[in-house]
Amino acid sequence: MTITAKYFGLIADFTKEIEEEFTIEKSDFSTEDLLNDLKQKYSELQETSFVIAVNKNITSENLNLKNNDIIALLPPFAGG
Amino acid sequence: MTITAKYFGLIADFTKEIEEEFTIEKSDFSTEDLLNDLKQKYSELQETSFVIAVNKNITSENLNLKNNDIIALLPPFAGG
Amino acid sequence: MEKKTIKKSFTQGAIAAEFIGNSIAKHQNKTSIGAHNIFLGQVRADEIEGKIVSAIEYSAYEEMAEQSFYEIREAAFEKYDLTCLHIYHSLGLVKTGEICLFVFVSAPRRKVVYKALEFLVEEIKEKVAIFGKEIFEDETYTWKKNS
Amino acid sequence: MEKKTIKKSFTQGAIAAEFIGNSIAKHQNKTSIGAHNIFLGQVRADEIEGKIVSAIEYSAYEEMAEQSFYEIREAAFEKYDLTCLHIYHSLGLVKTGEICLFVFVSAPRRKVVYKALEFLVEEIKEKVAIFGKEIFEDETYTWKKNS
Repeated sequence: MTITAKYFGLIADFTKEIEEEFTIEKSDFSTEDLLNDLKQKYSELQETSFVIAVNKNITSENLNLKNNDIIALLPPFAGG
Repeated sequence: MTITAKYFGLIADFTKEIEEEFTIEKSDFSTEDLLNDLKQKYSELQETSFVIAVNKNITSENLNLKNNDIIALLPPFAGG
Repeated sequence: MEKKTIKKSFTQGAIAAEFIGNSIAKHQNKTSIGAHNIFLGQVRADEIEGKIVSAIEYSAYEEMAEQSFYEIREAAFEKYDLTCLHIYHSLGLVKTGEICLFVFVSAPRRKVVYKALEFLVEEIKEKVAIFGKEIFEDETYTWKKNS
Repeated sequence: MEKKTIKKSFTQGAIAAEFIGNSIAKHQNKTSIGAHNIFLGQVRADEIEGKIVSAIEYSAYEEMAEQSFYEIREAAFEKYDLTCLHIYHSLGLVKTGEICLFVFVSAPRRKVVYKALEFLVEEIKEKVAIFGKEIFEDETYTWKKNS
């Protein structure tokens, strides 16, 4: 399956990308698996506070990902 | 002594004046005395809800009046 | 020597939307402000016993009312950490849809502006000697009471 | 057939005082409205570790944020008896003293507008995926966090 990770604010500063597509060989792959891979790739993520949104819904659960899912990494909000 | 009564809103409607000067012969004359006289003169006052201000301060006490005091009869406020 | 003058709150007729826009613009050089809160009172076309209000004619015990505005303003500065505040109230005729009250508070941080604005508006409604004649389309009228 | 479109809240750059004045003017034909309450967020020239903020550059997860604005707006209509409400938030660069957030609620009676406005502003601060880069005079920056 193919999934997209989106990066915002402070996080996009160190990923140097605002979006990345990943092709996953396994059929069983969760948000936690993705975050573990990303923390390997971007060590700064380990000291960054953020929440994740799967297909625009914020979630704190460990969800199984499907083909075409969009996972956003969102640092603290600062509207207003 | 001379005192001034001021009328506003609904009350000025039936006093037909916005201000009246009264010369009081007695030296001992209170807000309650004034209101009794005014209720005689303007019977509509008996069924009207209002507060009074003596020299721009709202009071619910029976105050002795002095020369040049200004007593305002104020119907319910409707600002805003 | 400067003499402290009491800022006037009454203004003749309706308060124009453009005046409000200009007041906001004037605050843009105060860069310690983080939050503004504005209350506007607008004259409603209420139906009262089958007749529609077309305007309110405001009158006041002006000298006393300006004193009350002053005291309310001072009390608000005492209670809340505000950068500035402004109060404008109409006298004379204000048609339905037009604005008769404009209260404007500004502060470094937002939490305080909500409370300060509500305090000011409620105090004005309760304590300022203003009277309103609700004028109907047929030119009859009734005296407004605040609820 | 009309398609229901989600009203957009984001606007490019600062929100002009004149735009706010015009929004107020547009409500003057709605004669059932008795009270408006407006919140404005203004960019502060904060000092952070000895450096002065000169602007905030806003970015957002736009598709998600517009959906959040929509949900917050619907929740406010559900909770409070409002005639209308409007939310505008800046994207891109907003200099100190300029306005980045404009929330506008209107209702027949005043009691409800205070609560509705505070609800909206607090929800926006907490739930909308907006990010702010505080840019200093020397062009370095830090990421803003809401408190």
